[in-house]
Amino acid sequence: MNFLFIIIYAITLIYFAYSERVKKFVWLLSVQGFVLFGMVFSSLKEIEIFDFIFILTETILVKSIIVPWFLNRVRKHNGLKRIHEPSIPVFYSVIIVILTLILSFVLSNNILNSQMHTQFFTVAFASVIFGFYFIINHKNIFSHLVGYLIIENGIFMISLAVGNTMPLLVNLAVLLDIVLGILVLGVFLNRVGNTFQSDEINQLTELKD
Amino acid sequence: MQIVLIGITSFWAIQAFATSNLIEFPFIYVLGNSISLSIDKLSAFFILVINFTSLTGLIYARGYLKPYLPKKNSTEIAFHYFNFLWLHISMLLVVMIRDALAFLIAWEIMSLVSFFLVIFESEKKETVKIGLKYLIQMHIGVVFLMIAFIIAYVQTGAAFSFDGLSVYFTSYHPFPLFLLFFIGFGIKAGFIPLHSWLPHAHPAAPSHVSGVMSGVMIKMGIYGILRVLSYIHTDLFGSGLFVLIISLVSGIIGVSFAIVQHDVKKLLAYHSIENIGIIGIGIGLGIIGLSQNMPVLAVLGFGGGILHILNHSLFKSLLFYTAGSVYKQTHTRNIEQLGGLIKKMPKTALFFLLGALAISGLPPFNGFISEFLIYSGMFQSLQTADLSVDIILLLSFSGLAIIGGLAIFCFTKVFSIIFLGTGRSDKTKNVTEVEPVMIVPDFLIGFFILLIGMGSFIIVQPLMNVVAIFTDNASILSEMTPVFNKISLSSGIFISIIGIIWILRAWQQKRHQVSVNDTWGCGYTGANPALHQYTATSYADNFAHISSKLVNVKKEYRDFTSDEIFPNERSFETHSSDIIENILVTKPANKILEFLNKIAVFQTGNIQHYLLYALVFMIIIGLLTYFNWI
Amino acid sequence: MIDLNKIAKIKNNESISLKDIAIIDYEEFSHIVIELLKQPENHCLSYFAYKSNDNLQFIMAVGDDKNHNILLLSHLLKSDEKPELESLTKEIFALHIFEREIHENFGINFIEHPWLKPVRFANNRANKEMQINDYPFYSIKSEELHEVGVGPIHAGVIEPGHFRFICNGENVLHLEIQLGWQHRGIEKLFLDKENNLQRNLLAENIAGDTAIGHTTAFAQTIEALAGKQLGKQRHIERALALELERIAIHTGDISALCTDIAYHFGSNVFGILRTAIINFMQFWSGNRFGKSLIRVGGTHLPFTEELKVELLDVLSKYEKQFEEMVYITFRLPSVQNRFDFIGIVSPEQARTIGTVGLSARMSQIERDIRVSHPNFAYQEFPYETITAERGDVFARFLLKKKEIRKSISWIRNVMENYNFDASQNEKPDYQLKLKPSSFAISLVEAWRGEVCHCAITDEAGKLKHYKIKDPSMHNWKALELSLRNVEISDFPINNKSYNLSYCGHDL
Amino acid sequence: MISLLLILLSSLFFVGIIIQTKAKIAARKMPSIFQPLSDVIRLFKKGAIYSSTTSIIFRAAPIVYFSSVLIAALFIPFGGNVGLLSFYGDFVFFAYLLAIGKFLMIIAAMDTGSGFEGMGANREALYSMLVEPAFFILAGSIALFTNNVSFQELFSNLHIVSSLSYSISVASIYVLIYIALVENSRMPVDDPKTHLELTMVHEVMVLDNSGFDLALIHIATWLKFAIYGSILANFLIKNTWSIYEQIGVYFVIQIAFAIIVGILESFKARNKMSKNPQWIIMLSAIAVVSFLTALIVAHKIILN
Repeated sequence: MNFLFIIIYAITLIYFAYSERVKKFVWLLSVQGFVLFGMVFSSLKEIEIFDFIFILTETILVKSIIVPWFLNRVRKHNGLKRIHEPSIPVFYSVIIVILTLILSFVLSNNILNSQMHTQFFTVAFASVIFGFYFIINHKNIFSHLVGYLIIENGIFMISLAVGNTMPLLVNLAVLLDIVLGILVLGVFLNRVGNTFQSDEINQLTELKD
Repeated sequence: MQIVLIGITSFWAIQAFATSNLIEFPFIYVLGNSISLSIDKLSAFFILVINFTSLTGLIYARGYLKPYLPKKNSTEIAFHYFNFLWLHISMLLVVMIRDALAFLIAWEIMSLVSFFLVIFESEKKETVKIGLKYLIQMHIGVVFLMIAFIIAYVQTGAAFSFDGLSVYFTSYHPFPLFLLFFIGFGIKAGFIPLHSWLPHAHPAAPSHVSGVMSGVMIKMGIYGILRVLSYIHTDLFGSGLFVLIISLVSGIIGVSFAIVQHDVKKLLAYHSIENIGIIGIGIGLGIIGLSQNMPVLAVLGFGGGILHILNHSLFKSLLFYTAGSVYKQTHTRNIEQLGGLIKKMPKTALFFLLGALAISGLPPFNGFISEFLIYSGMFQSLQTADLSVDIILLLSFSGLAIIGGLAIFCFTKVFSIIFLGTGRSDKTKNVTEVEPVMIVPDFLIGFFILLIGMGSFIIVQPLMNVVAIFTDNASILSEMTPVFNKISLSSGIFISIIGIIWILRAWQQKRHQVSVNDTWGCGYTGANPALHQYTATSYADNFAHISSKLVNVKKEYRDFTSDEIFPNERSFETHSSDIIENILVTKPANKILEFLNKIAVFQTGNIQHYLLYALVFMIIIGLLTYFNWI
Repeated sequence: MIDLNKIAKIKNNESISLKDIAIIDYEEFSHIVIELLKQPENHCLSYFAYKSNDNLQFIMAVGDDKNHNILLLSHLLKSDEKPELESLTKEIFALHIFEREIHENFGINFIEHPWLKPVRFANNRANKEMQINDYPFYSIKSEELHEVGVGPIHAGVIEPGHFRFICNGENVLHLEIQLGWQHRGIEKLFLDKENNLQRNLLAENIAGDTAIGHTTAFAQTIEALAGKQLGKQRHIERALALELERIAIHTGDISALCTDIAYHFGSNVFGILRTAIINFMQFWSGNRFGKSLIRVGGTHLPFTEELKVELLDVLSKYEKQFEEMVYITFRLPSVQNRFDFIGIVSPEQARTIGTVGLSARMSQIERDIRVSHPNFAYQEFPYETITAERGDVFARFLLKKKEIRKSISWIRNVMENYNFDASQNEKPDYQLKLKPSSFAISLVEAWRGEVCHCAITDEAGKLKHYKIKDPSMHNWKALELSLRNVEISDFPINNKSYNLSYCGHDL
Repeated sequence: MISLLLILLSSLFFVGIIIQTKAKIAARKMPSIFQPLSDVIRLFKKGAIYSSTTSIIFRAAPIVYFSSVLIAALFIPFGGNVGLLSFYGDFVFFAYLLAIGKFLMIIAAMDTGSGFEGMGANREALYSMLVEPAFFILAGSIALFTNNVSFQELFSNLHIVSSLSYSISVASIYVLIYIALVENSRMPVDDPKTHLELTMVHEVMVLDNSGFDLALIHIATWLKFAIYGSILANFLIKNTWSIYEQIGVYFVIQIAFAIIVGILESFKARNKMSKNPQWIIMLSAIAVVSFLTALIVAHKIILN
């Protein structure tokens, strides 16, 4: 069952490389949140009520509802462009994400540790690498935020892989990380929204060929 | 003279195929050492390929050189034929000699005479420059080969010959030496990034020479690599992976560069790189198959690669000959100025189409058979391979599929721009079909293309013989016989259905009115039809756009400014440059030139002099090494 | 500073005696025109020449959008003078089409005109040797570019026009549009026909999709020349018909745009919605395009309270479905992908070439006759201009939607605040006596933009010259500009987003 | 034999169903399901006009194209029945056979010397080149899964055992449907209904074909659809079923496929032309994911 979610997650990464619409980014992040929930849920050996609630809040509530909702608010509030054109053409991004996935799958095959759920490494590595690539590839701060969240999702999966039971502390840290990151960047975006937006429009008209 | 040579060597080669033994006899005595010619199956295969293409080249040259006869004096023409003969001889020697020194000499002769062949039109300064560039790069290759042989000799003390290599390879890790050999031979073969001479030399040379050079001479590099490989039996994986990756890169980049060319012969030259890539993919997979103990992959990989050597020699020489015919009649290699030639040169056009279909790897022609072998090898090995090989296979067959697709893209472009539609310039006005002597080789080659394509089962046995040099399980190839029979059957049905429908249509159209009218142009009657056709640049632009990072097409064009409501006059031109050549050759060469400029003593301001210095330097090194070990 | 007192000023739908239009010499004329048109609130409404006693009289109408005035300027070219004038186009690009038209019809050579090419190959053109196939297309010197010629016969039901693209692969470097395949000599027919009913029918057929716009302009011009004051209700009816036409055509355009991007669902639903509106027009006037509704001096088909009930019903049904569909369509990523940032015309460019109507408003230019030169209906029930920002296909797509909404709310406003009176029932009057030696102008904001009709009478009160200007005259250039550096496959959506008139241009 | 018959049969109504679906969604009156068929019959009764610019290529292309598709249909197996021609690696032959038909069609379009047809040819060449890897990767992942390299064996050994194999099937079907759409020049790459030459791909390529030739091209298009539909059906049909069940399911799948195509074409706008390459390469990317999954299933990638 786990593998199913891993594969869906891999496909979301491909779609990330493929899309240029900001709305789609947010939507994909939300999907990833649900997928992560599925992963955690199906890998849990015995479900404790506390764990369950925690997972529910972290994945479903935070990752797939609150964060996307917040991002959408930021997007609308700042009247961001609908399209963030990446600096590397999408065609190449798709190829790069394929190669990343292959690399990441092969790497996790080579991690021989019975203590760890190496299955999660497959997409976790890919997610982290792709997140960095995503940030490099986009000029827009909002998209950097999205890239950052992709990396966070990767780290979340690594934390899943490391612990046999729920590593509460690690998750808590991850959760805090997200909240902090969002807050800082969200405030930043809201502040600079107006000046930043006019710049970006100019930039985009120039980019258009 | 040449015919006799062809006769004798072909006889030997066929004999070599027929008997299981190695044919060996003394050839020449150098400094007291007897150097013998030895023909095994691999040599025999190459001899046949060399002989066939040289024969067709010779016939073609009769027609092609005619316009030059009044311009050149008889000595020059004689010299040209002399060189052509010696190119042939030297190639034959290369595949027959095992002794390293003699081999290198034959190799040198081959480079030298081909240099003279390339600069046939030496009145053009550019041609001489290209020729020198070619010669220099060949010498760099020789240096690598020499070093490799010397290392093997010094380390083991065995014979200074190919046979001596086996001793080295059993006792040392083979990869470093293989790498040296690969670079040495790879320059000849034109693997990317060692290819930079190739796209210049082929267009500069007369077409029969380009046909022979591209058809067989660059295969001497492959021969060398195969020969060296036949002595390596351990630790092959690294070498195989290396060959495979270089080949994939050569294939994809070669064909990508080909797409953006306007010069038909340069385009074909880049296709040679692509096809060397396909051959290399086969060989690389073969090596990996050997190292991983996967007989199917090894046999089908080597089989496909080696068969593709033959196939490529066939269709590439055909393409060069037909392109040469077009050049001869129109005096331009720039395809943007051509168009509509199929009505004026129907035979040439159809043979070019045959070559184009074959090189694109389409059934029922020969290119498909070799690619099919490689594909089957890959797909059949998927299950048995381990993870890393599976990933390699994944990359290889995707790469091969992309190469195939791009080749189709490129040849639809080049064929339709040259031969279809209406003429794009005055150069196509008074064109006629070439004389029969230039068509004869096309018929010969076309016959073999169809023979291999439709009757592929006949090549199984000979191919098995050659592959047996590399692996013990060559008999796996015989399992392909029923498959090849099915392919022939399918192709047969395919062609007969085409025939049936053609007859049906003729019958149907006899009963209804068939008329001829202008191409639909939205009812606009004032248009100039030549202007409204797609151009080669436009056709390639689609691809050049997505591969902009790779092919580097530069536009010489001023965009309309936003306040330029009523546009001013302007012109548009594109140039593509070879990025790899820029990085590896042009830029360092410029750096060196800058450096040399600073050394006032040598500064003559003439590039030829620098090249000469380099040449002298290389000869000195050669001599030094020679005297060292004797 | 120029002296504006010298210049004759009138309001929209007014007439003026010809002698009140001062004839000034060309140098001064050029000076004033350039000064005037450099200010953003002014734009040229019409500029034409006509034969007056062997001399050539030129009249230019400049709209002062801020002060709601129309300025009239005139100059004269004597028959013995050399037919040569200094071109104004090199200063004011928007005049290019008028000068080209004059050049074509009268053989006047406009010196240093950057683009002096035939406009429509009129039958009465000066140079009859120039055939339509000889149009001098712009070309770029290269053997690597190809040209694509589209039209005059198009697939689908489109009027004839020839589009010449210079392309590098998929990319269009330059587009040139050659029209004139459809020239019918309408302006001359106006003079030939003595009867105002005949003229009225002609006006309905200037451009089939702007029947109401052109007929209104015609009726107002004739009424102005005759000095006839119409009842309030007639004005409101005409405005109502105009807005309904706008809604219908815009909905049709949105549907057609959906078709062009292969969004069949949207295409069908909007197509159905358009039918509801034009069916109401049929219910009202007996014709789906509102032909026969507008007549000189009155109408046979007054708007009634019953029609009001019906209209409100149609509109509320329409609005509900429209809003639902708009919500789906405009948010659909694949639709946005196709329309965003394609075919951008910057505000500067739009202003330079003098776009009008929707094509001006798409790039922030507030040019709207309903606001700048309102007739009675729009004075009574004011209309606010809406603009879009980006000047791309999406902006035009969006603007159509917004204008539909705005028109609906304007109609509702009228319906709520105006009681239609059946007793106010002026019948058409085709025998109106026109003032002699007068000039009249009428501007109407049709769905495509301003329609301008000008008429001049001779001493006997007969029509001497009739000049029609369809908004497309200005806007075709905008289409050319939007295609620069755009993929050729995006041409259809660009073309459709403007939906310019061929026959309105060709006349 | 049976598979050929089924393909021929389903090709007759396939396009009809797509059109009906679209008409239904548009709340329009539906044309008869055999409307395309009668259109083609009408074409067969007509003469032809050839452009004076064209050569033999233009006359040969429709025939080669049709024949290539027809031969390709011979490779498709059905349930437990082998395709008429079946051998090791026949799908390579299949792909390249379709390619030769396409090659001829492309150069035939260029043969007319028309800017429109050049445009269509150029686009078709690029897109079909880009879609090739997706097909091979997909075939590779199924070959890896089943250790077989002919159409027949690919499907007969395709056992759906775990959730993972389900996901391979789902990904494969997804990719295959879209490959079929690209190959047949349907949405979202091409819009077959548009009347605008400038945005067409396939339709504009055959602008100058008429009569017999055009009829052949139409039939070839139907056949191609039916072939891909058959491949899809083979994914889902189990060998253990009786022949009647198999045939029943086969037609259900064919009809479902046609309806899916109709729905896709109704509710989505087509791609911007310049976005097509990246959209097509994404199919390859998804195929790679299915290859990686196959590696996991085959225990090549060992994870815990």
